[in-house]
Amino acid sequence: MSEILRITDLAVSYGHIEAVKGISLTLNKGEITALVGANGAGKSTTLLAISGLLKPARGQVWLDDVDLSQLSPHKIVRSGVVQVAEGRAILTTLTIHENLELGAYTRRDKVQIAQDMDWVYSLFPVLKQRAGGLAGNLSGGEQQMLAIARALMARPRVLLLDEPSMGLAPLLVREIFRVLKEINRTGLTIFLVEQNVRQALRIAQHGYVLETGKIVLADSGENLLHNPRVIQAYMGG
Amino acid sequence: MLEQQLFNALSLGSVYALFALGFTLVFGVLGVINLSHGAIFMLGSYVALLLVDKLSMPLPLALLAAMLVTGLIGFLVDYLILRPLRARNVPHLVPMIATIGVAIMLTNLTQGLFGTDNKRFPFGTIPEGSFNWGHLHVTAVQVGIIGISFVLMLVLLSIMRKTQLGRALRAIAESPKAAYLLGINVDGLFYLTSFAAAALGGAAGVLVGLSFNAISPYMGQPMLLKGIAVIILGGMGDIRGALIGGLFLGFAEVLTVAYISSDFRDAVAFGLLFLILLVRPSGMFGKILERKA
Amino acid sequence: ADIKIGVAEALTGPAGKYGVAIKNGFTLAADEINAKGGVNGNKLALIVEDEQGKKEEAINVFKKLIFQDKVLMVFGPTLSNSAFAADPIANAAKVVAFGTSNTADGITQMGPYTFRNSVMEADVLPVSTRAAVKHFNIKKVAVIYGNDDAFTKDGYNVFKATLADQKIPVTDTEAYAKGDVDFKAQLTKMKAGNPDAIVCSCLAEEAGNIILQARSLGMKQPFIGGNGFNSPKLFDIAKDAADNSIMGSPWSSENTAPANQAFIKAYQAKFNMAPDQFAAQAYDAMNILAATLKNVKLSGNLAKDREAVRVALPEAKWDGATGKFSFRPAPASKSGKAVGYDAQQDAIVNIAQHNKFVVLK
Amino acid sequence: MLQFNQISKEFGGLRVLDDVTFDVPEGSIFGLIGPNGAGKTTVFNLATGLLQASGGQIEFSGHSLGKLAPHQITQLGIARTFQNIRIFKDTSLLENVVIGMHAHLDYGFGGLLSNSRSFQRIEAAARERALELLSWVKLDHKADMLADSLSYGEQRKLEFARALATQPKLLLLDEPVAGMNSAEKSELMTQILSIRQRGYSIFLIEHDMRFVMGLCDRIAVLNFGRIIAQGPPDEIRNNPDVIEAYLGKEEDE
Amino acid sequence: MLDWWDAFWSTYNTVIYSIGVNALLALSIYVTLACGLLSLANAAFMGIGAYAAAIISLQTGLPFPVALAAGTVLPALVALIIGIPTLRLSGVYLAMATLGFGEVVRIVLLNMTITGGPMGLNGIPLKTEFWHILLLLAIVLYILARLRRSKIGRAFEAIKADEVAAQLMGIDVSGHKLFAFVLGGAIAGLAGGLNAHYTFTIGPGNYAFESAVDILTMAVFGGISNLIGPTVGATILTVLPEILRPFRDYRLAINGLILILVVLYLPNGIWDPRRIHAFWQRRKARKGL
Ligand SMILES: Nc1ncnc2c1ncn2[C@@H]1O[C@H](COP(=O)(O)OP(=O)(O)OP(=O)(O)O)[C@@H](O)[C@H]1O
Ligand SMILES: Nc1ncnc2c1ncn2[C@@H]1O[C@H](COP(=O)(O)OP(=O)(O)OP(=O)(O)O)[C@@H](O)[C@H]1O
Ligand SMILES: [Mg+2]
Ligand SMILES: [Mg+2]
Repeated sequence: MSEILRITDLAVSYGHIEAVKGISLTLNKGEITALVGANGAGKSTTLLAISGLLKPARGQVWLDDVDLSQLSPHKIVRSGVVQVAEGRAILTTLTIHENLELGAYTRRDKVQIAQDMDWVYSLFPVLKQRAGGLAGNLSGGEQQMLAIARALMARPRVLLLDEPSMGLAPLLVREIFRVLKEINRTGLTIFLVEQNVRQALRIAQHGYVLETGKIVLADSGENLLHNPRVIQAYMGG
Repeated sequence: MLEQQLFNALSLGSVYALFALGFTLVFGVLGVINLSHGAIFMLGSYVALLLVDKLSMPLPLALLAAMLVTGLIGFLVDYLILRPLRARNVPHLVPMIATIGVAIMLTNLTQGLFGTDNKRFPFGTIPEGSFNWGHLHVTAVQVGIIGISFVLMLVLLSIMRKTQLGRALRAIAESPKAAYLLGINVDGLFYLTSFAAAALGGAAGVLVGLSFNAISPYMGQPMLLKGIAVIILGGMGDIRGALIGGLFLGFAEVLTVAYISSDFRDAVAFGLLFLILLVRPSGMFGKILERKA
Repeated sequence: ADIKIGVAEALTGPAGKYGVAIKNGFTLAADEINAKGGVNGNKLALIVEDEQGKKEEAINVFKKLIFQDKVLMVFGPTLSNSAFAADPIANAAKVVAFGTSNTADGITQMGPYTFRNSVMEADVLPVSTRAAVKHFNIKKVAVIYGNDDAFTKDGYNVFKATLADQKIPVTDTEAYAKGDVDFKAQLTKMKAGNPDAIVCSCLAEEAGNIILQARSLGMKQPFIGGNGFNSPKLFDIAKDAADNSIMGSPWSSENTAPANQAFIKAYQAKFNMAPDQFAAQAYDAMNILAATLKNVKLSGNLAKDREAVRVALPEAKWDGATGKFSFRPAPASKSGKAVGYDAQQDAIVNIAQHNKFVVLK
Repeated sequence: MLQFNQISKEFGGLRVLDDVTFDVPEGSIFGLIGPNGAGKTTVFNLATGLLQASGGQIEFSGHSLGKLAPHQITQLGIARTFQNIRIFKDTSLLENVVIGMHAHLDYGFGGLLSNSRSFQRIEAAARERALELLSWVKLDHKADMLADSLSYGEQRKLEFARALATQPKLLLLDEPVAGMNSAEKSELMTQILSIRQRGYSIFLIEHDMRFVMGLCDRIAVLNFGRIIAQGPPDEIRNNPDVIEAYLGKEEDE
Repeated sequence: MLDWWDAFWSTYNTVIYSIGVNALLALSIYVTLACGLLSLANAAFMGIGAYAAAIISLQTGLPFPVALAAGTVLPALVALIIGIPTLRLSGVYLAMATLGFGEVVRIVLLNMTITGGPMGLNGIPLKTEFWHILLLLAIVLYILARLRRSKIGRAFEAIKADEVAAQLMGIDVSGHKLFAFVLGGAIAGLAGGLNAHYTFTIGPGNYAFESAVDILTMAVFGGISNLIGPTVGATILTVLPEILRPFRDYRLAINGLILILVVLYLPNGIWDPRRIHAFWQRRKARKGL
């Protein structure tokens, strides 16, 4: 497997507090990689740094041969790295349909966009019913669906997901993981931050465990799933 | 008389709308009440005046040049002042205070360079006098202003509603962070907005300078207050609202003069504004997000 | 030694257009006087401060001039409203405050140290109105005035009394506010009453605009204006649309008296623009002061000298750009305290023809 | 103690709740589950006075809530956390919690202005209590930091502590464990149980079935605005309607 | 030395009075800003206070404290009346409604006889003394400081951060907002009463849009996270034009430039406790090394 995204010695600070303390990891092309860790470990911080919304104190993020840490956020999205952020970042004053259209902001292929629109609507039929309504009036879970659907509209090369199953009903959680596996099969690389550790590791080829800003474990998803330390710390024994 | 008053109202309302267009654009996208818009408006008419008067430039060219100059100033204000403030996530009133500083500076500098007295475009810059239309007396500038505000409004409106650019601008307005995540060149669009808004303000200045012969360093001040009224009336950053709010204010003022008393022109206009806000707390077009939690 | 004279005028802000002309008038006069050797060998040293047309600033500037710069007396401030704030300071400090542009009622009643050479509308408007009525055979008029400005509102009150006095019916009275540029609504309403003339208590810039807009509405009536009309600005803006406007004032650019013509020429040469009434009154005021100082023996004791100026000033007589001038005591104040001095001058009635005012015959 | 009586709610024609009736018994842990958009959060919004019902009555310990403003309802003893976290970001953690005690700090205006003994005593006690609450959720070491600097999961815990500070009789929790990992969930479960032991009643919305089933005495299931089932966890788990609409076929979770 | 002081005091006492009065005004808007209300009515309240106090002084023989009290109570009452409908509005909409109210007040003052129309009221006796301003400013500061440290101050903060969450903390949001609005109105009115009695004259133009913006600028410039900020902001912005006098025609441009630079480099205002705290921390750290 060839690698597509490599993080080297990435450190991110909020003022004086260093939240991510020099981590290195790689994402292989076409694979799902999971990042797990306790609250406050620095997972979201890592993702925001990859997307350029936080400027790293040191370290690089390589996409193929491009150092993303030197690019502005919109260029990072243009190069194919798209994130579903924590808290969803839904545009509440725009309609659902407009949110989705903006998902395809970096694309110019009209026909494909229309097809993809049909596709995401078929994944989340509720969104289609409410297409013309304001996104802000959606329920929490519905907004989560919209956020994922919107990211898919960008046809990313690398998809960064920050707790995509948060706030979703069990049926939908399963559905989301099924969809992730499915789109992963089409060759999409996924970097998955999840509290639903078991499910995440089950679909991930690789996983990293983050504790207080440092990577303490890296292994295949399978192995981590059975690692006693992981079970004890993150799967409630 | 009524038809003349209605036309007066339409043309006054268009002036307000024209001023408010750029104002509302900045407000809608950057979320900043740009109190330097009045000064930029004023600067627009000085630039055009200078070009027409000293360099004998034809008016249309001078108008474009004035828009370019004010646009650049708008861009600079954004680049040098508003952008650093955005980056630092400051209390939301702070950018507005910074624009007050800009307004004071521009006004004072203009006054230092051009003096305090009122100026006008040279005679003959535009066709003087009026033509009659039944009982109606209409001047060329009035028609021009009405036409231009409607056209600009329609153009801006279709950009905002129909294009990806417009959606992106509205996205930025709500959440720059979300917009970044969508691959929108947020800074670029902020600059573009500031440029366009200031250019529109400059154009308004030229047209108002042409029609009222009262170009002075302070001409932006009274407009500013009216402009704020218009954009609030129309609803936060709503393009349609700028026009309708402008017309509303124009009609309120003129009809107050015609049927109540010119002593209470502003009182009635602002009193009405007050009442409208009580009934529609987000202006005439403000959308209300009902969801609370 | 130099004689320090304070000048507190609005040099910036919306009132700056008047303040700057006033300052120019002072500078011109002082330069001329100094060039001729000053007053009894002493040069006049002007200390000019900007009071921005704001009352607090006017107070601050007066205090600075009086207590810090220790001037002999103070000219200014520009606006009547500022004078109401600043002149009490001068009276309390026993320093002459000499206004050249304050026309409001009551200014000189504030105390014995207040003087002005600005003519009051009450002295002028009855004369010019009567002349206009006769000249155009006016039966009824409409009135427009600025209602949030002390000067134009005051003028309006005088017009109103004058029109009532002379039994001329008013078809319609309209007001506008500072900063308004569109007067069409008011004019349209006035037009409906079909008046023979329009009485306009306005400043020149607004008046020019009002005239232009009236013409564009097809109104051909002559205008009758107050002091505010007496400015080249009127023609800069309205050109010959202003023809037939009637205005009364002690100063006219067409007054051929040598003193006036010399003033106009010198002013034009020095500042590269035509003077207005504000400049002329300031110019005369400085000369009135200089003439008075000639007869005052300055002791070097500031308090005594300041008092000496107050005592000498009422006797001043001058024939300058604005014609023959003398002071007359202000009307007694209600509270019975001592009062200052107003201007005693005759008005010339002018009519606008071909972009300038000429004397109405 | 909290009763919904034939409640309905519409948003501009969209019927979100329809004839909803249930009763949260005193001293219990009551669960509300259902698919996304079923109307669960709306139930909370009605119970806390943020929304007005289109029809039906809501009662809390014998008081009708219909006409009461949200702050009055809070003072009656209902507190809540939010699905989309709403902490006071520019304020320290400690202050966040002390704000929750607002209604219970009864020093008068005079005491406040004169900085009287009793004022000082009450304020000090409030701070002490706030620290204790923060220590419950293991955030006491960050008491003086700004709430903004907390991670997502930590913010939830802060909200929890703040809600407790209002001294509620009934605590409404909207997806309290969203964004927490299993270890943290278990921890919160123990906390909630211990809180119940102190006499609080709890009404919670959650999508995490292990959490809900493990904790609740009774569960109501909402689907498209209607209650489709109500009962103890075991009954709900095996209710075919609930499986069909919400749970899906049980996997080996 | 004494001479110097005499000259200084007689030249600059009005400036110093203005510092005090402007500090009161900045504090009056601080109160509303503290609970997230952007109200621009304070200039109008100042005007109402000034007119009320001046009319009492001019037309009745009542003593100064009575005039001041009237100048404080009347705007508070007006605030109470207009606050009830208006405070439902949020953000700039509230700003605009209050600005609209201010315009209406100005025009009413302009058209009433008792207020002297556009001439305003003149010959108001000089009654304000330095210690009046100092004492009243100290009292206002004390009251506001006490409020800040109590549940009311915390409630303001909560309302400013999130009204919905504040309600659910048991805070009577509209009650607290109204209280802040009325308190702000009273303080502004008091400032107006004091101001009228040392400037001899008041006019309707003194309390318009520009004054409203000036008041806001002083508060934000100084910093609105605590009470010192507005006071410092008022002081600097009152004194600055005097200091810049030597720049003559361009002094306002420089004034504007300074405003921009301060806002740019100290966006939380001149007096920003967090920055000052961080500064000392860093110094300590450096010394420790
Ligand atoms: N804006 C901020 N300012 C200061 N510190 C912050 C900020 N955001 C996060 N932190 C701190 O950085 C650390 C990492 O936070 P981060 O949000 O990356 O955690 P996380 O792993 O995503 O946690 P969670 O699972 O709760 O979402 C935490 O200790 C948090 O307190
Ligand atoms: N103000 C509103 N206007 C229009 N529709 C609304 C409004 N508020 C809620 N809704 C709709 O009502 C339905 C119920 O919303 P609610 O938030 O109660 O769902 P929920 O059960 O909490 O869902 P989730 O589990 O996703 O949080 C949703 O379809 C939502 O879109
Ligand atoms: Mg996170
Ligand atoms: Mg919900």
